[in-house]
Amino acid sequence: MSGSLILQSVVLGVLLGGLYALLAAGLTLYFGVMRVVMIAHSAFLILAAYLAWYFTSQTGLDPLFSLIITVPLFFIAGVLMQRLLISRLRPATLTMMSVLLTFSIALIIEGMLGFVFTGTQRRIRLPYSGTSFEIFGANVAVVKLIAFVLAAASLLALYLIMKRTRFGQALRATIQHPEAARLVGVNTDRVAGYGFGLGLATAAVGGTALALDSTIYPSLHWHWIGPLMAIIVVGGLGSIPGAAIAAMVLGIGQALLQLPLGTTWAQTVFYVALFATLMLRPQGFIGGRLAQRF
Amino acid sequence: MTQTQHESSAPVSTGRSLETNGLRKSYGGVTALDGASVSFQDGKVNALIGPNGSGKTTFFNCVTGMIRADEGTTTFRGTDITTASPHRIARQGIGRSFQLCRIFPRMTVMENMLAAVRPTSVWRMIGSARDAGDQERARELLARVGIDHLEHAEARDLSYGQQKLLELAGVLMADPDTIMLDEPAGGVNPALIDRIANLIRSLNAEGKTFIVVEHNMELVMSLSDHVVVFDRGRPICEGPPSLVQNDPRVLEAYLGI
Amino acid sequence: MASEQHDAPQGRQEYLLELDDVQAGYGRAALVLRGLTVKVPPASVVCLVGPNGAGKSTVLKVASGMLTPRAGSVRVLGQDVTRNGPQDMLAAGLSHVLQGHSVFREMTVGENVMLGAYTVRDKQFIAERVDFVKSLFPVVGDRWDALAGALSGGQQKQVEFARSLMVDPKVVLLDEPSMGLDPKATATVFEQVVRMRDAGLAVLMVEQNARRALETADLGCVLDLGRVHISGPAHELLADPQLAELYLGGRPHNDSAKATHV
Amino acid sequence: MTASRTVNRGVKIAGLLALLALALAFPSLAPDPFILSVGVVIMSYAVLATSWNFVGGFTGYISLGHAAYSGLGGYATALLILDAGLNPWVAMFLGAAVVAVLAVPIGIASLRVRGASFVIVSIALVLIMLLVFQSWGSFTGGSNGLRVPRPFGPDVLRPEQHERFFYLHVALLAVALFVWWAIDRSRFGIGLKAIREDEDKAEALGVPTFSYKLVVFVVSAFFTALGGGLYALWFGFLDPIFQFSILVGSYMVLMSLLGGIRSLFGPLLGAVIVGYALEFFKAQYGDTQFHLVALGLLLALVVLFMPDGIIPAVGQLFARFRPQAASIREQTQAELAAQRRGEAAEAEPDDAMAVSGEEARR
Amino acid sequence: LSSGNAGGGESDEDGPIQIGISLPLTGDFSEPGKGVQRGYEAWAAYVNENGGLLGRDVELKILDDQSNADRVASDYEKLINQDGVDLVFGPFSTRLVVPAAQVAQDYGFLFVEPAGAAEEIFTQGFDNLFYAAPAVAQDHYDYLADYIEQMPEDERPKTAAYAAMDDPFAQGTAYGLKDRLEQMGVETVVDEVYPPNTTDFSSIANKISDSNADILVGGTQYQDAVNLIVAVRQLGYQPRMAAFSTAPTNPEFPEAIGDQTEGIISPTGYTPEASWETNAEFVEFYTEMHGTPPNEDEANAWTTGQVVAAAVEAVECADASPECQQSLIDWLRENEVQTVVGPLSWDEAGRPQGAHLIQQYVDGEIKIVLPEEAAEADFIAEKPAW
Ligand SMILES: Nc1ncnc2c1ncn2[C@@H]1O[C@H](COP(=O)(O)OP(=O)(O)OP(=O)(O)O)[C@@H](O)[C@H]1O
Ligand SMILES: Nc1ncnc2c1ncn2[C@@H]1O[C@H](COP(=O)(O)OP(=O)(O)OP(=O)(O)O)[C@@H](O)[C@H]1O
Ligand SMILES: CC(C)C[C@H](N)C(=O)O
Ligand SMILES: [Mg+2]
Ligand SMILES: [Mg+2]
Repeated sequence: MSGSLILQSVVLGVLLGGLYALLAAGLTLYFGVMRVVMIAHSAFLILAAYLAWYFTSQTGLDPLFSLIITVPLFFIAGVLMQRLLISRLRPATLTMMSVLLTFSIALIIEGMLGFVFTGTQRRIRLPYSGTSFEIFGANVAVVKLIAFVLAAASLLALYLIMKRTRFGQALRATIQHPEAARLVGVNTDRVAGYGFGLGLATAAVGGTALALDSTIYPSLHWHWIGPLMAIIVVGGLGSIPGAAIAAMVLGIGQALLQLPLGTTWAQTVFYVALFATLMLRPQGFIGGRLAQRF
Repeated sequence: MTQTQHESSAPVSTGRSLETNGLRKSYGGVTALDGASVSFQDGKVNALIGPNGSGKTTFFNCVTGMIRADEGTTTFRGTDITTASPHRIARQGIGRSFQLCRIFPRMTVMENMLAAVRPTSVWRMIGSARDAGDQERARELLARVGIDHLEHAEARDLSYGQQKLLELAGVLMADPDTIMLDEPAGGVNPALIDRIANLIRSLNAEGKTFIVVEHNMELVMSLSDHVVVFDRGRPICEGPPSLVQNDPRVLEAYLGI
Repeated sequence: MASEQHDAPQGRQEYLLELDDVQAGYGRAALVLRGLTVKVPPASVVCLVGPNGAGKSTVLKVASGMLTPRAGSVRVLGQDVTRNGPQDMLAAGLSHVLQGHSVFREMTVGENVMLGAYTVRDKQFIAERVDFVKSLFPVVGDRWDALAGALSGGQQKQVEFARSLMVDPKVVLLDEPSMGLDPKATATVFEQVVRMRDAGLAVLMVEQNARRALETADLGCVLDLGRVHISGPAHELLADPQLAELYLGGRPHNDSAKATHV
Repeated sequence: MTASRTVNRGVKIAGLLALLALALAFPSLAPDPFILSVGVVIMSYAVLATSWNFVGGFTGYISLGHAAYSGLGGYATALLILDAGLNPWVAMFLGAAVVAVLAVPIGIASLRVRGASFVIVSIALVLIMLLVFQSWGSFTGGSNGLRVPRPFGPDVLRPEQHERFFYLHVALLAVALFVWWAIDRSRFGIGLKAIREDEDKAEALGVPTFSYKLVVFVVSAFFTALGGGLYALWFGFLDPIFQFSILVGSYMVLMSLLGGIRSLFGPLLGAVIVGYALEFFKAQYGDTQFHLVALGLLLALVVLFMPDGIIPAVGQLFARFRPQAASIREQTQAELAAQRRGEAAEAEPDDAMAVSGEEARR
Repeated sequence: LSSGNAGGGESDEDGPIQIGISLPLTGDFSEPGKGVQRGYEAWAAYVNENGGLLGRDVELKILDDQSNADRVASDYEKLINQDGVDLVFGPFSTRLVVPAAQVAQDYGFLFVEPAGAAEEIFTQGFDNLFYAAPAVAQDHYDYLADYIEQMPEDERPKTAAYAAMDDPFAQGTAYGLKDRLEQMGVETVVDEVYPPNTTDFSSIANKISDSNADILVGGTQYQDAVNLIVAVRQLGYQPRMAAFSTAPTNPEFPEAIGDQTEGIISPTGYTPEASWETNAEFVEFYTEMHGTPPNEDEANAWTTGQVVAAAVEAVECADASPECQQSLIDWLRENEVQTVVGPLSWDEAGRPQGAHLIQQYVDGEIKIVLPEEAAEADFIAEKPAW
């Protein structure tokens, strides 16, 4: 197993990890902060990817431009989803019911995609899809790099919003004790709505990033949800940095393990990590403190 | 109503019942328990008082196995229960209530009571829960705390005080012989507090041991035979109420006089 | 002996908080409040006492808009807020400290206290208040960066109360503020209640520590079965032996251990 | 009240018999073998959902990954027949037993966490199984899938097969339902429900929560595996992608939830509705993916408007006509005091308040 | 649910002959699946324009199984029982053919299929199955292997990289070639298997490009080939030969890959240029219908139609009755059928006895290059950079 091979794998791992990180961050938002298990997250991811693909195949413009539409669109969708659907669930059973509600949304999205775009696998054709450049011996595909940068940027933005702004505080308060939050003057409905919108916006970005360099088909989201879920547990539910780091580590780990184990077995790294976490440190390895209470 | 159901239905021997030795528990910087060594007498009503954050609840949690102490040992009737799991300890005959009152919200009051009944054999375990005898006892206890009229109400619909009373009744339903109560009178109407006090007295007369955390001095002083005062995670003085309430350390640390 | 209800406060100066012939209940269940009137004049403390489940907390929930009454009206500073949601109440000048535990468990004590001033923009003012509550409740300062959920029961109550002191409203609703507090902290809380009154606020307080509360309050109001059973000057209620037996527990004995002597 | 109770019981028994009769009559009512095969599928769903409900209904632990156990059951059965040359039926039970054994460590690992974390773990479990069974081709047949030999000889024609398997499924379902019912009314059951409500509190009351959870978890896995094995024998072909799919696991949840996870027959009812709906949607929108949309909408509606499921919802409808148990004691303190003086000073149960007759939770 | 005319196989003698088919119109195999659909529909149209079968029109009833093995079985269950079709044709791809054939077998139906090429098909003991294409999977590359074999030692590729979908057919083709190459001493440097639905090929590509193998062999269906090619290009890997099964024969392939297709090799059972008697009509008719000439999948479908039609005309029955179906099966066992992919005959397991051709993209066109006698263009031994 040559050094260049390993180096190349690490690079690939990092690029992949970036995307994982962004998506996991979105999940963490609903999940750690709002106690909502958002099964539909990766479905929205695929939806965004399809929109990017459709945008490009219609206009012939670069898929990145589709962000201008999808991001606000998804934000609004998120707000509506929270206000019209999630908010109707009983706090007591929120976690469990949200699983099912979002699962049904995932189904609807998958079905709609199949209905509108058929089950055919799609892939955006980019002039630069095959091009790459070399950094000390490792090839970095342009598309993958773009995806990575997108992810990193939005991840940072998300983190700042949650930690540094009054909004972030109000959001967390709202989740932890809605009544009390209202009594200190927080408009809990709006805040929760925005929070959800934010999470969904990450899916929009992620979807576009994904579409740049991957084939998409309606049922693809099932392949994403598992690893993402594993990541946020390992990262410690609720901790955005935790999720990001876990995503990186696991992404690289997967890429490296693929060398000796092959693609399929390598995927198990996520689940091995997941179970290891639960056994050794249920509150998560990096961030997170209260996993068990979810 | 004395169908003792827990394993150790040992004849209530007066003498050391519950004993802790140098219990220590710290969370990061905070030391919740700082080498607490306390021993409680069987068949007595013991009170545990102390300022907020002095470690009373943590003490309860360590003794009942809800959290594991960093150091120290707990023995109950001579057997070491330091590392035993909560349900084992409960089955030894230690029952407890929680300060932030905890009940089964989506079960009816009656079901809350029945859930506390402890099957002693596999047979009883797969036997019907709606056992007439158990229900009788449940109603009796509910009546004693004055919420028997809510038997069919869902527990989450009860008012805060009612929930506290339900929890108390539930603890008694399990029929433990050492009963640890974390602020039983908190949020309970004074008129009812008197009834609870009477309840505790009569149960004590039946031979039950009580360890009560309470901030209501009136109650503590009128009820307890033995008072332990906690401060900063360790007992600072103990003795009969009359003595304790005039102890300068207590006045200073607790009553803030 | 249930006297009719409109005798709550004396005098005709207008009230800061008025609940007028309110009927309320939860969901489709039976009425909890059956036509109940409570009025709180400025610079006064009205204390609600009554058995568990009488509807005391419900009264406060209605007052702060957490529960919309089925009939009757709620007025704060004279303006009708019957249909307001709780988040608008603070603006209307009313703050409510919930019964039981309502800290934001997974946020730090600091964040909790700061959220108390969520609606306040004035940095200067906030800073002052923070120092003030720290001085009242040492634990707030000592554990500023600790998770509120990790605090002891009483400490949490202290944080909650501190949080409510971060704004200054005109009307304050306190639901059993002394529950779970040690005598020291209890004293502090009641001192604050007095301070608020002296500052001209209207305080509506629910207390099971009834004697102590009535001693602090100007007006008392005994609730039973969701109705005002009797109301009047606090000291009169305290004196009434029958009330004492039914609602205040035991005979009013005065042994020195009573938490009321501090 | 006792009268209404006996009436209730009467209604229950009558309903039960009607249900049984319908089940037994179905094969002869089915117009053609295809309908019959659909019937088999629905019964299989019913078995799986009911088995799922051992964990979901009692402990409130929502497993989206129960397909893992049905899949394992199927594969275990097939492999025991193919590699160990066992008799199909022996293989089925042995396979289920094996799965139950496997469920112990899995349970120990996954029951350590609650709520959402557990959901995630359960999802992970299926995906792991999928990976393993896809890649371990030499043993499991990999992505090519595995053909399961027929338990009945070639002389038994396919329609005949369908009929037999329909009855087999009904029988298995009956057993599962009985066990669920037995647990539900038992002290064990109420202990489990206590766990569902507040695990720590239950623990403090002396409920050995972990072993309780584990036991019911294993029971659930066992029945699910039996269901999977039986289905495998009937269907005759195992494809990992569809044996270990989150979708199947979610169907179990959807069905149970739709019917009502706190009710004995909830999952069955849910299975019939969803199973029928699935076929109906396929028939309607076959070539499009639209059946997914329809299914999703159905699920969403249930979650939003019938979170407790159909059976409780209907129950509440009836409950409206019954007298409401008031939550406030209709006595002032004064009256109470009077009454108390009336009683003997020491606590006799004051039957004045003790209300006779309980509403069964279902 | 009980929609559709319930109740068993019988159908009136003079009405149209109903033919039941389930195809993967969505999911993994949707692209080739649609190809097969086009082929079937073209065939039906053609037959009906030319007087039908036994004087009766044919009517196709096509269901979508979403590339789902469970669905495909219940589809045929439905077609046979509820829709009471008279005949059934096979679905696309080995993975779906196996469960489908089982159902047909249980109801005693003849099962001619266009796309079950893998050995697995023929080892299941089906006695009603016939694969309507020239050769089984592992023989697809025979001509390519022969060609390499007769290359001078030093010009032969030294090292080979294999990547195959975990799919019986895909692996069948790749490993068929692998065996031959290893016999002639071509070293296997990479041998990867990936599950269906894999979308991230970067790590496989990484290994391949690191090995810098002379020849790249992809056991592919469709999309996986596209992804694999993009992935290796991203890593700047340039093999001397690159061969992929099925994918390159799809019309979408050149669009997806763009102008990097030059030199890509693929086995095929069919070429529009083939001189078999019925082929010309087929190509003409199909091109008329769709504007483009047919590809392998369309051809296999058409062939399936031809095979069944031949049997039906011969034994003069086309209904669901076991007798009729059995006689159809028996006839096919005995006889050879002239089809657009050449004369077909089968062994007792249903294996066709022919061989596949080798195609290659030459000047952006996919052309037959091997064997010489059928070649439309010269084989490019040194693939230009992609
Ligand atoms: N999980 C925890 N993490 C960090 N600190 C904790 C935790 N639990 C308790 N503490 C700290 O340990 C100390 C003791 O807490 P404990 O609940 O035992 O006090 P207490 O005596 O019950 O007070 P109170 O009378 O208010 O109930 C407190 O300072 C509390 O902040
Ligand atoms: N969410 C609810 N749903 C239904 N009924 C409720 C709800 N909350 C309270 N109740 C009922 O309303 C009545 C009054 O409740 P409330 O909380 O106002 O009593 P309270 O006077 O505050 O008692 P406590 O002193 O115990 O707090 C009680 O009988 C209770 O059962
Ligand atoms: C040549 C191809 C049509 C064969 C088909 N792809 C199969 O899986 O067998
Ligand atoms: Mg405490
Ligand atoms: Mg209250």
